[in-house]
This record gives sequence, C-alpha cells and structure tokens, in this order.
Amino acid sequence: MIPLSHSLTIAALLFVLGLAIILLRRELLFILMGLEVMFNGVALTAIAAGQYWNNPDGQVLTIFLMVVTAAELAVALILVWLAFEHLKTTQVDMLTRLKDDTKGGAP
Amino acid sequence: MSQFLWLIPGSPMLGALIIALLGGYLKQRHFSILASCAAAVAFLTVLLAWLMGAATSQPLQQTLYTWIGVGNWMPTIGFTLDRLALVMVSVVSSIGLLIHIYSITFMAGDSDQRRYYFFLNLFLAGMLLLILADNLLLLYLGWELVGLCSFALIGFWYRDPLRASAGRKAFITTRIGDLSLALGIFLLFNEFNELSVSVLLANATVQWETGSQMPILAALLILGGAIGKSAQLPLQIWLPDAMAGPSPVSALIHAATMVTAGVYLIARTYPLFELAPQVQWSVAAIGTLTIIYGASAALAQNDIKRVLAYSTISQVGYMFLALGCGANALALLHLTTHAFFKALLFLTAGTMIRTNDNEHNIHNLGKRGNHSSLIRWCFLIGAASLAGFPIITAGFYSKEAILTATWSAPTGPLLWAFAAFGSLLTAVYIFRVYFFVFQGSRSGSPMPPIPAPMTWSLSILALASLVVGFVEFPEGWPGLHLWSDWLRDELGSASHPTLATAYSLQFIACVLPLIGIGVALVLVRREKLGFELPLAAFLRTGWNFDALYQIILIRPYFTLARFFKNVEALLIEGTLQKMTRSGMTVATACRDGLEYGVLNKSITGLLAGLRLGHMRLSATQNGLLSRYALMISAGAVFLLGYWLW
Amino acid sequence: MYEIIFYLTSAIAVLAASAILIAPHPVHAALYLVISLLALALLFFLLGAPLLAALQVMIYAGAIMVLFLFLIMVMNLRPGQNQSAPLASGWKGPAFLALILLLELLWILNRFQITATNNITAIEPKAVGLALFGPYLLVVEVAAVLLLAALVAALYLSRKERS
Amino acid sequence: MHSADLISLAPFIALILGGLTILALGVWPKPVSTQILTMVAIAFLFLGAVATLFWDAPHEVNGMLVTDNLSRLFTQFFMFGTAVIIILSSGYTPIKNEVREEYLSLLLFSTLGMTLLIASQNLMMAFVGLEILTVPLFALVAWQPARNGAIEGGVKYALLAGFAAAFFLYGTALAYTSAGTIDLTVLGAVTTNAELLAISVTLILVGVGFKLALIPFHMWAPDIYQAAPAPITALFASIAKVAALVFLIRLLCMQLQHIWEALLPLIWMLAVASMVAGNLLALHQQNLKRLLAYSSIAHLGYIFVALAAGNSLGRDAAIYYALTYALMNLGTFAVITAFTRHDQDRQDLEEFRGLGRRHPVLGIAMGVCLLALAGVPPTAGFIAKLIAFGAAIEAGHTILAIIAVLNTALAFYYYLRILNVFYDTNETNLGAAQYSQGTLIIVVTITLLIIAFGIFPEWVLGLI
Amino acid sequence: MNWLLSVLIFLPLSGALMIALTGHNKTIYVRWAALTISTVELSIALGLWWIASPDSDGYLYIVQVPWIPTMGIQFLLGMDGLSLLLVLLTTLLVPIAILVSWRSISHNWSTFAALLLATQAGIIGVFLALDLILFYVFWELMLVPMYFLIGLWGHERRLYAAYKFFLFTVTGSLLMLVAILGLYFIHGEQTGIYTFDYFKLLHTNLSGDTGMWLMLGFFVAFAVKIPLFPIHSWLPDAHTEAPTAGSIILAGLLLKTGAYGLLRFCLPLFPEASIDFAPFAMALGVVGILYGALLALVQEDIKRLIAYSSISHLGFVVFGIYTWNQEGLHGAMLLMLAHGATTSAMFATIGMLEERTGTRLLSCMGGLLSPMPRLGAMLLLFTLSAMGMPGLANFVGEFLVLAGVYQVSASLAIAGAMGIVASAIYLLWMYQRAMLGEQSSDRIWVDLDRREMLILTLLAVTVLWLGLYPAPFLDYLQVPATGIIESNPAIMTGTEDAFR
Repeated sequence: MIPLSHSLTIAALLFVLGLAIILLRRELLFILMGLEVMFNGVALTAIAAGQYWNNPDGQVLTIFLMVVTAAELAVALILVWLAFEHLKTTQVDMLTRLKDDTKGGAP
Repeated sequence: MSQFLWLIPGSPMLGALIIALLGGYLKQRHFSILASCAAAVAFLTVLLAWLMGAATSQPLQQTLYTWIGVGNWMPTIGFTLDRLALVMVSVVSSIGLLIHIYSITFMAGDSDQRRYYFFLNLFLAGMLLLILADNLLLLYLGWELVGLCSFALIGFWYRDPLRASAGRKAFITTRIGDLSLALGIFLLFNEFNELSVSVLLANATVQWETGSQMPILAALLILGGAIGKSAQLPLQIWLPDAMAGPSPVSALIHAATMVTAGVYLIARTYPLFELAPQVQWSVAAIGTLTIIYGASAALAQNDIKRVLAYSTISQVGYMFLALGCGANALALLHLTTHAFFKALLFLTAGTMIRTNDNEHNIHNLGKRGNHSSLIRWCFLIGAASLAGFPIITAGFYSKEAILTATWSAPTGPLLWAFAAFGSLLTAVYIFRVYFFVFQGSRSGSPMPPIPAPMTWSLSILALASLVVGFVEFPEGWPGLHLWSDWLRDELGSASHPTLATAYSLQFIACVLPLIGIGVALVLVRREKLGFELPLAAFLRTGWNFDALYQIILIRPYFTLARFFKNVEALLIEGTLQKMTRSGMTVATACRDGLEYGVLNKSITGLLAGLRLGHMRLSATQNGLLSRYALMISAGAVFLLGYWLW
Repeated sequence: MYEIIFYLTSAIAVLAASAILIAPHPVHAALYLVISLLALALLFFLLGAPLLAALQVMIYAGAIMVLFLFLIMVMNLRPGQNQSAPLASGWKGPAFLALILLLELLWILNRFQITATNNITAIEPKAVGLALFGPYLLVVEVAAVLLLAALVAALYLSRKERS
Repeated sequence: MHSADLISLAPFIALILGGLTILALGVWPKPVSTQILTMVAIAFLFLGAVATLFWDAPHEVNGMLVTDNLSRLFTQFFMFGTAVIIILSSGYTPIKNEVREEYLSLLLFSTLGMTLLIASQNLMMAFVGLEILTVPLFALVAWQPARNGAIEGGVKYALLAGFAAAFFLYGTALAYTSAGTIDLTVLGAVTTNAELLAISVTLILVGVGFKLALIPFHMWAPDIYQAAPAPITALFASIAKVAALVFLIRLLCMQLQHIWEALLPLIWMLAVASMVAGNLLALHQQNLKRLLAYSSIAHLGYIFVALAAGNSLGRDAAIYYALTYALMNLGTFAVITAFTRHDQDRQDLEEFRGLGRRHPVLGIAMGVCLLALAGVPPTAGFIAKLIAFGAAIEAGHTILAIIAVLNTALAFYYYLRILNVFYDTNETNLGAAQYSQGTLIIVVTITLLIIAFGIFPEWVLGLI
Repeated sequence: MNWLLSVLIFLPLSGALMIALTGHNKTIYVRWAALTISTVELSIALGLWWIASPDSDGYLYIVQVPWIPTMGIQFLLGMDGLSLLLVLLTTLLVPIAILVSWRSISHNWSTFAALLLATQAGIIGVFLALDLILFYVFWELMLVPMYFLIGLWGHERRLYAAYKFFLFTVTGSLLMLVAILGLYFIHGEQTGIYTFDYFKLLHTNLSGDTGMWLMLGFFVAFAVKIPLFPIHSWLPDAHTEAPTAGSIILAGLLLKTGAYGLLRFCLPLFPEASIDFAPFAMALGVVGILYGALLALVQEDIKRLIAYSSISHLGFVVFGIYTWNQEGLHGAMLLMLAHGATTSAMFATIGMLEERTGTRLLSCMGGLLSPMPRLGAMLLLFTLSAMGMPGLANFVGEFLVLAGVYQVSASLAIAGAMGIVASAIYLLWMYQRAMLGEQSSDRIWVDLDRREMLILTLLAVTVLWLGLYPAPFLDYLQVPATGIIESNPAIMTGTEDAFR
C-alpha cells in the first residue's frame, strides 16, 4: 500500500517543479504551464489526503480547483495574447515598462 | 523725607524716559535742558535731604514694591539713605548736575543729543540706584545699568568702529567682574536666604567666624565685581580705551562716579572684608600695584585723555589701598576729592580738545598753545590737587590721610613706600602734561570765548577741588576732623600710627609733590630735546596688557568658537552634499559619524543610509515578473523555514 | 503490482514536469505537460478518485491543453525566437531556492507520522456529488458566478473594436 | 434553505442579481445609457447594504458563510467603497467611455468576492471568494488595453495572483491533510497535527500576504497600482486589500486562535519587514501611485503590528485600522482621479506641482488624507495607529512599537513631500483637474468621514 | 468661565477653516479677519488672567467632557497659573506675528493666516490639555501647520529646514506616544482603571527601570522641542529659513512647549526617575548654554545667531527646571515668558531689518543705526534683554535660575553664569556689526513705520514689564511651582549627592 507521505512527496515534487518552471522560464506560456503543474501538485495532495481521511472533501476541493484554474487560465491566456498583439512580445524580460525609476528622486 | 527718596534716582530715570518716549516732539537743544532739569531735581532732593538732617538722623528708608518675590528671594525696589550713601549721592548728583550743565554747550553742535542725554540721564539714575539700593539685586541692577550706559556713551560716536569696539570692550570686561559679583550674590543668598544688605551684613558678622572660608569666598567674589568696575589690576584694560567717548562722559563716568562704584561696593560691604582679613589685605595690595601701574603708564602717554585715564586707574588704586587698610572713610574722602579734581581735569582737557580741533596730543596742544587763562588756571588747580600739592589743595588732604593710614596696616611700610612713590610719580606725570601744554609758544590765534555754562561748571569744580579737603585735616593737626568722626559709626576707622611717625609721614607727603613737580620740569625739558623715557613704549601701551589678554584669552576663545563652527559646517553641509551626490555607503557614514560631531553627521548619515536603502530596495523593483515570483517563493521559504527552525 | 504502477506513474508525472523545465520548444513543453497531466489522472484513479481522473482527462488534457496549443500556434512561437536559453544565466539562485523549498516541504511532510495507510477504497462519484450539492452547494453556486465573471472579463478583453 | 438563510444571503444575492441585471441591460436591444447602468449598479449596492441591516444574531449558512457584526460592517463598507469607485470611474475621463456593463458587473462580482471572502467559514468558500474577487481584477487592471502599461500590469497580476493562489490552495490542501476537513469551525477545534495545521496556515498566509502586498510578497503592488486606471487602483488599495485582511483576521483571530498564537513571531517579522521596507521604498519615490503602493505596504506593516500583539485589542485595532486605511486610500485616490489628465493619470509627482493651491477643496482633502495616512491627529489614521501601537505595547512588544513609531516618523517625510509639491508656489504645469460633481462629493464626504472617525472613533469601535 | 478654554482652542481653529475655505484671493479681508480673531483670543486670555485669583489652589479653570470613553480618553482641559501665562504669551505673539507678516507675506495670505491660526490652536491646546492623548493630539496639531509655514513661505533652503524640523520633532513625539501608552497600560493593570487622565496617572506606581524608560520617552520629545544639546540641530535651520512670523512662533512658543512638557508631565509623572535623571539633564542644560553661546559667536547669519542664543537660553530653562526648588522653577517659568517675548521681538526686528537690507548676513550690514535710529534703539533694547540686563525680562528669569542652581551646585552655577557673560559678547558683537560702524552702502533707508512701531512697542512694554514688575506673573507661578516641588519625594537629596 502507498503511504500517504509518498503521495504527498510526489505532490510536493510537482509543486516545486511547477514553481521552478515559473522562476526559471522567461516565456509567459511556460509560466502558465508551470502554474498548471503547481496546481496539479496541490490536486494530488488533496486527493491523497482525501483517500487518507476517506471522505470526498479532497475531491470536491480538486473539482473547485479545476474550475478556478480554468477560469483564471482563460483570462490569463487572453492577457498573454493581448501582450503578443500589443506589445509584440511574450517574454517576461520584455515586460519591464512598469518598474521603479531608479535614478532617484528628491534630495 | 524718606517718601521722597525715590526722586533721587527717579527723576533722572523719568528724564530719560521722557526723552526716549517724547523725544520725537522735542528740538535738539531742549534735550539738554530737560536732562539738566532732571539732574537738578535729583541734586535738589539730595540737598533737601541734607537740610532735613539726613546727615545726623538714622538711615532713611523707602520701599516701593517687591520686585521679584519667590520664596526667600525677595528683592525689593527699595532705598536706604545712610551716611555712606549720602556722601555718594551728594558727589554723584552734584557732579552729575555740573556735567549736565557743561554738556549743554559742549554737545551743542551734535546732531544726536537725544541719545546722549538719554543715556546720560539713565546713567545718573543707575548710579544713584546703585548707591541707594537696599538690597544686592537692586544694586546689581544699578551696577549693570551704569555699565550699559558706559558702553553706550563710550561708543557714542559709533560710526568709528574703534570707538564702538571700545564700548564693547568696556562692557564685556566689566561684565566679567559682574559675573563675579553675581556669584557673590548667589553665595550670600544661599547662605542667609536674604538679599537685604543690612540684614545680610548683620547675619554675616554674627554667623561667620573671622578668616573662615565662606567670608573669604564672598569677599573675593565681591572684590572681583569691584575690580571690574573700578578698573583695577588685572581688569583695568578697558578704561584707557573708554576715553573714546565725549569728554564730559569721561569726566562723569570714567573719572568721578562709575569707576568708584567698586570703592563704594567694598565700603558698603566692608564687614565682610573685615571677616576676611586676607582678602582685605589683597584689596590693599591690588590698590598699591594699581597705583604704580597707572602712574607709570600715565608717565609715558602723549594723549592727554589717556594720561587722565591712567591717572584715574592709579587714583582709584589709592582708594582701594585705603579700603584695604580699613580706612574706609578716608577712601570715601579721596573718592570725593578725586571726583571733583578729576572731573575738573577732564572737562578742561575736553574744552581744550574741543577748541583745538580735536587735538589729543600734548605736544601738539602745547605747540598750538592758545589756551585761555581760565583753562590754564583750572587745569593747574586740578593738577595740583591731583598731585597733592600741600595745604591748599583738597587732594593733599585726602591722599596724605591715606598714606598715613597705610603705615599701620599689615605690611604697612611696604605698602606705604609704594604708595608714596606713586604719589611722586603722580606729580611728575600730571605736571609733565601741564608743562607740555601750557609752556608752549603762544603763537595761535585768539581764543573764542568760553560759554557761560562751561565757565560756571569749571569754576565750581575748581573751587571744590581746592576746598573740599578742609573737612578733614591731617592727624595731629589743628582743624576739623568732621569726616572721619561723622562716618565712624558706619564705616569704622583705621588704626593710626603714633603721632611722631605721623608727622614724619606727613612731611614726606608734603615734600613728594614738590619734588615731583621739579622732576617734571626736568623731564619736559629733556623730552623736548628728544629724550625718551626708559621703557616708554612699554609703559605707553599700559604694560602691554591688551596684547597679553589678546594672546592668552581672546584668541583662544575665538579659535575655539571658530573650531566648533567649522566642525558644524563641515558636518552638516559638506557631508550632506557629498552624500547626496555619490550615495556614500552607510559604513562610511558611521565611521565618520564617530568623530566629534555625532550629531549632525549621524543625521546626515542616517539620511544617506535611508536613501541608500531606498535605492537598493528600489533597484529590486525592476519589473521582472520572475523576480517577483522569486521573492514570493523566498518569502514562503523563509516562513516555512521558521517552522523547521 | 499496484505499487509498481503507482511509482512508475509518479515517475512519469514528475519527469514529464521536469522536461517542461528544460524543453526548448513550447509545443514540446505543452506535450510534456499533457503527459504529466495524464499520468496524474492515473494517479488519481489509483488513489481512489475515479471521477477526478475522468475530469482531469477531460478538463486538463482536453480543454486546457487545446487552449495552450491554440495560443502557441497563433503566436507562432519557436525556440530561440526572442528567447534566451531556457536556463539562462542567473538560474542558479532560483533553482537553489526551489530546491530549498522542496527540502523544506519534504521535511515537513515526512515529519508527521501520517503514514498509516488504509486500503485504497474508491470514493464513489456519488459521494462526491452528495458533498458537492450538500455542504458545498453555496460554493458551487458561487463558482458559477466566478465562471461568469471570467467569461465577461475574457469577452471584454478579446473584443476587437477598441478605440 | 431556511428563511433565515435567505435573509443572510440577501446581500450576496443582491450583488449577483445586480451583476446579471446590468449584463442583461447591456445586451438589451435598445442601448441603455451609461448613467442608468451606473445608477442601477449603485442601487443594487445600496440594496445589498440595506439587506445587511436585517441580519440580527450571528447566523451560519450551511456551514459556509457566517453573518455576524464583522461581516455586516465590512459588507456595508465594501458596498460603500464599490459605489465610490463606480462614481469615481464615471467621472474619470481616460476610461469614461469604457465604463459599461462589463466594467460595472465585474465590479459587482468582485465586490461579491470580497463579501464572500470575509464571511466564509470554509477554506474552499474563502478560496472561491478570493478568486471571484481576483479574476475580475485581471481584466479591470488592463481595462482599455491600449493604455500605457495596462496589458503588462494585467499579465503580471494574473500570473502572480495565480502563483499566490497556488500557495493558498496548497495550504488548504495541507490543512485538509492535517485534519481531514476544511471547515474552519471544525479546524479550530481540532488539536491533532496542530503543527501541520500551523504550517498550512503559513502557506495560506503566503497567499493572503500576496493580496496584502506584505514584504516580501509585495513586488507586484507598485506595478499594478501604476498600471491600473486610478479608480481601480483605489479599489486595489482599499477594499480589495481590506477584504483579504479581514479574512485573515477572521481566520486567525476568531477561528484558529491557537494557530494565531503560534504564528505571532512570524507576524512580528512580517510587520517589521513590511514597515521598514515599505517606507524605505516610498522614501524617494517620484511616481505618486507607486509611492502610495509602497506606503500601503508600510500600512499593512502597522496593521500586522496590531496583529502581532495577539490580544483582543490587537484584533480590534487591526479591524479599525483596516477600515480607516481603506477610507484614507479611497480619499487619496479619489483626489488623484480628480486630477487626471484627459487620457492618462498624472503619475509623476512633478505633474501635481501647485495643484493643491489651485483647487483648494481637493488640496485640503488631499492634505487631510495624506496626514491621516501619516497618522496625524485628529484624523482616523491617528486613532488607528494609537490603538494598534497600544495593542502592541499592552502585549509587551515595546520594541515592535518603537520600530513602528520610528517608521511612522520616517513615513512623514514622503507624505510631506507630496504635500509640498501639492502646495508649491511654482506652478509649472497647467491644465486643470477634470472631475465630475460626483467625484467632488465623494472627496468631501470621505474627508469628513476621516476627520469624523478621528474625532468620534466610537462610531466605528462600537460596531466591531 | 470654564467654557472659555474651549473657545480659546476652537475659535482659531474654526477661523482657520473659514479662512482657508473662503479666503482665496481676498488678502485684505483675510488679514483683518485673522487679526480680529487673534485679538479676540488675546482679550479672552487677558480676561481669564484678570478674573483668576493667583492664590486659588490647584487649577483655575477646568473643562472635562468624555471623548472616547471606551479608551478612557477625555476632553480634559485645565488651566493653572503656568498655562495661563503661556496662553497669554501665545495670544500675544500670534497677533504680533500676523502684524509682522502684514506686508512681508506677499502670496496666499489665506493659507498663511489659516496655518497661523491653526498653529495657535494647537499651541494653546498643548498648554491646556490634561488628557495625555488630547495633549498628544494638540502636540501634533501644532507641528503640521508650522511645517507648512516654514516649508511654503521660508527662504532658500526652506524645504530642508522644514523636513528637518518636522522629522526631529515627530520622532520625539512618537516616542512620547509610546511612553504614554506604556503609562496607560501600567496604570490600567495596577488599578484596573484605563485612563489617560493626567490627575489619575499622577499616582501611578512605577518601578525603577520602567519609570526611567517611560520618563525618557517623554523627555526625548520635550528635549527635541526645547532643544537640548545633542538634538538641537534642527533649530538653527528652521529659524534661519522660516519667515519672520514663523520664527516668532517657533522661538516664542514652540520651544516653550518642550519646557512646559517637562514641567507638566516629566517631573510630576515620574518624580523618582526625574530625580535620578536630574544630573544628566542639568549637564545637558549647561552644555547647551555654553555650546549655544559659543556657536552664536561665529555665525554670519543673524537669524542663525539668535537661534543659537535660543539654545543657550533654553539651556537655562532646563537648568532651572531640574533644580527642583522654588527659585529655579520660578526662574525657569519666568524665563520661558521672557525668552518668548525677547526672542520673538528680536526676530520681529530682524525681520524688519531683513526686509530693508535684503540680507541676513552680518557682513553685509553695518552702520544702520544712524539712518534707522528707531529700529536701532528697539534692537538694542531687545539685545540687552537677551543678554540679561537687569530691569529687562530675561534677567529676572536667569538670575532666579542661577540662584536656584547655586543651591544645588556652585560649580554649575558658575558655568551657567559664564553663559551670561558669553551672551554679552556675542550679542554686542552682533549689534555692533549690524548697527554701528560705517554705513556699508548709501542706499536710502526707511525707518520703522507706525505698524512696526506698534509691534515693537508692544513687545518692548512686555519686556520692561517682565523685567521691572514681574509680580503679576510670578504670583500665578507660585501654585504650580509648589505643586511640582511637592511631587518630589526626596526633596533633591539625590541630586545634591550627585553633585557635591
């Protein structure tokens, strides 16, 4: 039988991998994929725990997770597309119009 | 009578007030009349006091109101007129009145008489207040007030920066003495919880033992105040410079009245000095040294007013000597005679200077030589009185008495020898001036007539310089001994030498001025031939005291002040700019901040540090999405790390 | 046997996810993602959640991946195009941080003795449905609003005729 | 469903119905004027606010939502705030033509998310509420995508919000792992695996901390403040943030009190970091909107000072602070909205030079709001700080209180800097403010409220 | 008559609001309105002075209204002799500040007047408030408008000066807030009564360390305001850069609030800690006296010079306060009044001088007495007062302080007295450089006009009155001073040991 901690470990691995993707990749779509991976890590945790506690709440949690992810992803993807349309880039490095003006201000 | 006491200082005060407030509505010449009237009222009140028998009765008292009532600190605005004060107010008010009258014509041409008479009246008020004050704080008020007026009048012609500086010098030097007096007041108050002079002295004689620490300290502090005001060694430096003021001012303030305030103060508090014999002796010693100092310095001066200034220093030295020997009454006598003859000398000198286009140099004055006979006679009388020309001058009586009294004091013969030598020098220097000025070629154009007010005041002073001495004939002589008898109750009396000794001392005192005049004749002849006195330059600068003070006190003080200023400027301005420009690191700020001025440097350092922090943090806001996510993860790592730790 | 399948699937899921990290081409990455998601669906099944396994396949592998691929096609993304190397300079710090996070999580998860394992008993879709429409009814309703809001937002943003 | 449930749910229903009605009106065959849409939106907000008045005893709906005093106070406040933002938006020229059914319904849905979030009794409910609050904001930030930086802001916010949501969810999942339930009332009673629960709450704190823009989860805030249209920035800076905060307060101070105590050191550190870094970041900032973002970060630090006290006064202080904080930021951004240029917000501080003198009412309002943010009596900001620091001192956190007051002093520097520019005599720039009557009324109302709450804090304190 | 206290505070406040909202571009009307309001204030204060009997025990007027009962905050105002006199000073100086600015403020009179009146309300509030939170409220309230007075109407480096002023003071006052809260909770825990009421807090039991820390919290706030030696550096900048009216308010009133705070709060609330601290405070005082005097000597900027002289004078005040005896306390209180009158008069005069010469640099002046005798005479009077000339205002206070200090420590008294000598040096040097000597240019100078004479005459009368007949003021200080002395549990044994 699978100990709970093993499932949780795999979930944690997925979570951190997703996080690593977000931190390391420069392409917006990759970042979105990283998000998906992270969410899936969470889902695995919930389902494993649901199995452990033997109640459906874990699965319910995962369902809502999917719904929310879908909603969020939809809007996010459109924003990425808008970035491609208007800013002609989907690279994170290029999205630096909004930042602190480090020239320094008043004395 | 006592309810009119306030009029004595009050009327000149009112005069000053009227001049200050309503001056805009008056013409120049009205000021002099107004001021003279105010002085006259004061004088008349004093006269009235004599007539009403103040001389014989108990001290008169008047208290107006409590000035500052805090606990035991209850100085009143109140006056006491005892015999000591009576003598002083008589001298001050009479000479004050005469000089006011003299000034009417002397200052007639000046365009700023309002200020002149304001301060002259204010001075008179302050001086009378000082004398009449029944408590130390009120005395201090008068004390400072006369100092202020002295400052303002020395620098009366303030457009000349030298004159203005002379005023400031006088004020600050005397203020150092005042500080000492103030501390003395604190000490006395702290000991007795009382400010009234009479009560204080009574308490002191009861509670303190002779020669114990407290009275010594108190007497020393008061002596400090007296030295400053009376221009005794080592605080004498301001007086010669004070001659920058108009001559009547020199006569009134820097010869007759204010400089003798120190004498008055010591006489007033003499019981304290009796409790502290060491201090009393040092009073005498300071007096003696000052006599020699002043006389020798006067010997080499070429400016007529400076001669008189050093002479004043020297003569006040006699008074101190007398005080130091316990002959308070005699000190007072010399104060009185000195007031008259020195005022006379100053006023004649002033007239001469006036009529000779502001010429101060005795050589040049002699060369011009067109002096009216009134002036000549007046100066001669004054000079003789100053030199102590035997029998006929007032100065002889007062000075001789002091010399005699000195003999029997502790280390008396030594003091006497110095004082006698000083007496010789006095005759030499004053007749040197006389011979220079009045034995010159009479080549000048005829004199303009001297106006009546001047003539009158000069004549009265001249008369007084001759006759005032007759109130006190020398010990063992037939004649009056009014003065010392009358004052004995209040001021005590000094011990006298045996009659035989006294006679020989008196003989010497008679002879010395004559010898001095002879020496002066020789000296003048030789000087006219180009001969210089030994050490003349040294003496002329007043023994180089100014330079000495410049080196040991003033320069270091300013240097220190500048140093602090530079430090501040460096710390605030310099670093701020530097730091804002290059964004210096906090470390540098801390290191430099450890230097002297932690204050501003640490502030600017803090600012720079904050700024640096801002810059560093702001640099992280670089718009990079991954960086933002990284920070969030770092936060998560940190928070989770807390649980593992 | 069960364990072997479980760990194998897990390995696939993890490896596929790792592949995304270094895949140069977006399309490859998307495919790796699908693999990972499908492996995950299998894991769900193995963990007794058949309903979720099905939903996973449908929603993720079916719907979301299509969106991704569609967008990749539309934007015509290619490796090397405006793209620094996938693990460009400065990767060490973030990678290190991720590693620490992983270690922390593993430490935490293995610190608690919740290792007791029941036999895998499938939680039936019915039970899930009862929970959804029982205690979670309000959330379901609200989730509908969320979807509506996302719809409105997406609609607005994708409108063409903006001034 | 009982009738009591219906009464409790009425405000939420009003918001949903409002959103739907507006959408329906928007697609109505005959074009409906913007004014009417706005009025309908405000009417539904008003209805919702009125509906909360019918709540009496605290009531739990289905174990998911609770309607107590806290919910009522903030539900009403969110309604008010949304109304304010709607009015501001309708007078705001850069997006004036784009304030239509989508905008308004998204605002209402977002408000629904806030009300759900603060009333939730279940982590799932909270999460969905949080998402309903967030997802419309993705679009609202990027409203009129042609604006400078709008898309970039939207993208950043969407991705980072998702990232933070992952943490939130992971925390939820771990909480579930630890106790087998995500119902907060149950979780509060569970004692097994308390440490795992605490860790899961820590992860939730990461998710909420992102919303609150605490250091180090703050970096999105200035960018988004800068990118969003001023009224939406106002929403971000005020009620959106407060919703997350109130949720946190409910979570920690009311339901999981033992966890709160365990988390105190973490809250302490977050408070210090946020205060110090927030103030430092704001210190020399030249862009006004970014500056206010940083100042918000610092303010959350002060609120966390109160939370770090771990006592009931700290809770009350945090609640009071949250309310006044939102009010002050609403006021500030209302003035910025009023000062907008035709197509873009004024952002650089220089662009505001001398404007306060030219428009005395707006100038005074800005002065009051900024001084309130700085904590000058007799404004609400002062009372908030007073109670917050008082709570810390009562709990014995004197050092924390001293750090906080030193930071307050530091903060004065940049608030005064803004006011200096506002009142400077060299009016280098021309161009008047373009504001509607409604904006003016809003500005005056909020200013008066800030002063009134400062002089009569009992009005609010009594409601907590 | 108690309600008049509230009027004193709210009249200028509402006046300020009215003027700010309606006075745009109506300079003349605004000037007169502000002057009227401040004159009404002055007459109210005079009336209160007239009615009150100096012998009545405790507080002359009290207003007590609950404000935030849940936190134990009240609207508690009280006026004893000390606050009465300080309020009197405030109400006197504000009309003078308005008159001084009559022409010299050229733009935005409405804002200016509003800020001035708001400052006045804050300062009066500080002098009256007896609830600690209320006190803090007014304490901050007076800072903000003052900041703008400096920052908007000041000279070249006004912003720097204004920031420095504000940040220094606000840091101090926030630390005081922490101390207030600390005191509140300690008192609450001890008695179960959570209140900020001054009278109730007076009897809080404070153990050694806690008391010391709380006292230091208060002390820092007040020391910044006074300002004491190491934290004085805001003052020269603020004084130099402020407009004349600002300098008057700053020097005349704001500095007094610090000393007032020491008298009202630091000493009575924390007697034990204050006794332990007294030697340090007096040391700071004497360092301030000498340091200020020293730096004043080398200033080129005449306003900076006066600023440093203020540091020196306020050193005397601190000196007097910590002697904790009759003479010292009376002296300190009276010196507060005297310094308020004298220094603001000097700033007013110098402001007029600056309007004419266009410079504050001493090196650019000189010989100005002859073309402007009235100005010169007035400046001389105030200069003399500042250097402690007997018969003028400062003397009474300084001498009393020194008499008090002498009872504690003779050497400290000597050091302090040196400060008086030094003041003569730098002030006369200043006067000589500005007014005496040769005229530096042959411009045509205009002497004081009627308005300016009115201002200076008022102040001159005050200075003379304080110097010659301080009894009407001193009488009112008896009760407060005795109160403070009675709060001392050890009657100075601690300090005496420390010095002797």
